[in-house]
Amino acid sequence: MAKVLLFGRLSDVAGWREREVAGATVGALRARLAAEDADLGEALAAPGVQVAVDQAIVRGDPALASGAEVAFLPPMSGG
Amino acid sequence: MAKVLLFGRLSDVAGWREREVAGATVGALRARLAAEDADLGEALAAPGVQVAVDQAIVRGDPALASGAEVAFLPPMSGG
Amino acid sequence: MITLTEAPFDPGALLGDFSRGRTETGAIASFTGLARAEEGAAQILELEAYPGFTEARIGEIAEEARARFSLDDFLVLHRVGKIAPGEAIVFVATAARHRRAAFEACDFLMDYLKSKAPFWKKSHGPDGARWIEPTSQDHADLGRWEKESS
Amino acid sequence: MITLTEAPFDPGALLGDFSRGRTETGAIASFTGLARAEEGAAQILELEAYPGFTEARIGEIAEEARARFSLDDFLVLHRVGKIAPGEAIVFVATAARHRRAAFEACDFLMDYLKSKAPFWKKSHGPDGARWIEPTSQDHADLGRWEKESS
Repeated sequence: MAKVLLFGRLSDVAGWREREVAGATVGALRARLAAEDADLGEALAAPGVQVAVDQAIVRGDPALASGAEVAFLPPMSGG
Repeated sequence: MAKVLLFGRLSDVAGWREREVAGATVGALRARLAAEDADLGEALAAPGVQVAVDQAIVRGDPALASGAEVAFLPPMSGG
Repeated sequence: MITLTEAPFDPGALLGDFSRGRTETGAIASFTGLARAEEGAAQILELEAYPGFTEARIGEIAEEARARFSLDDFLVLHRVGKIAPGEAIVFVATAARHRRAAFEACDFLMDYLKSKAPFWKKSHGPDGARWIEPTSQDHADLGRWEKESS
Repeated sequence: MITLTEAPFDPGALLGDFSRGRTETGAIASFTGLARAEEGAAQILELEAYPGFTEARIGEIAEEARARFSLDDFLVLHRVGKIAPGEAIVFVATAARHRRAAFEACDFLMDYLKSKAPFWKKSHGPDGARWIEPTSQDHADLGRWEKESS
């Protein structure tokens, strides 16, 4: 299980901010989230959405250790 | 009589900061001060020394109203 | 030091603490960003951060500024959560030997904070809430530094 | 407001007062200039002003900055007399709607204050006192603004 965090408009789309989700890789998490909620799946795939695993930005489809924190980050707007 | 004010190194050269001096024009004041103290006369004539009459910068040899405040200002250094 | 806070803060108290007891710093620049009231079209601003991640990313940029501008010290305090009109959103202070470095570092940090820092910004207006994306002016401001370093 | 003072001052208190109660100002930049200790080669700095004349000349430049950068407000406080290492010499704050204007106006005012304002500066060191003339860096800094306006 990974702890998934959604930020900005992503949590508005999903209706939640934080959830435990099963998935061995970032891609598997994305697939599971999209299967449950097509709007969220689309929002996660939008241009500029980055992924951080344990607070470090990752690219591609890295494997996830058990208990990993996976954050989906829309374009950052500054403060 | 004019009230003469000396600033910066000019007052160090003269040994005073403020004095009443007789003179109908700025040039006459300069001549009188130089006659009394040649070092001060030279310092007043140094490049960059400006003259203010009643707190406004003047050029040339303007006439002085009685009681005018005449300030000799070495190059301003900023704060 | 990089701090996120949900509570309103007083920029004066921060500058007072930051400037006290410095003997080799010649120059302290500061910037305070305030939420404008927009003449009654007042919108509540809401800022979301990713705790830990946000401070770490800002810290990286601040360390870059420290090296680039030979800073003696810096302070960044940023509000998160809901911010009312007139309240301070961000405070940045930079200390350096000379004023050019202090000004430029403060300006550089603010450009980063306003355009790229990991915040997500929502405006609550009369027509509901909307997410705000960075402006083209913010990107142009940030571009000044990228050009200089190339 | 332009003020000369013989007494030490707290830049934090000044920024606190300056920033309080603003609702349409989005940006406040400040600069604090401190007397450095120079690692024990500490020199007492002495600043002489021409009361009335000095404030008026600074006021002219500040009004130029207000117009040029569309400032909402400004504050200039400058020490005169003897200043010990670590003490603040000058504080400038500028308020504007946007940060670029606030920064540039503060920078512009500081360049003027450090290079051309009507002060005469004496340094009291171990070898006695000497008058200090403006540095070439100060003139180069000021030149930035003259070029831009031509």
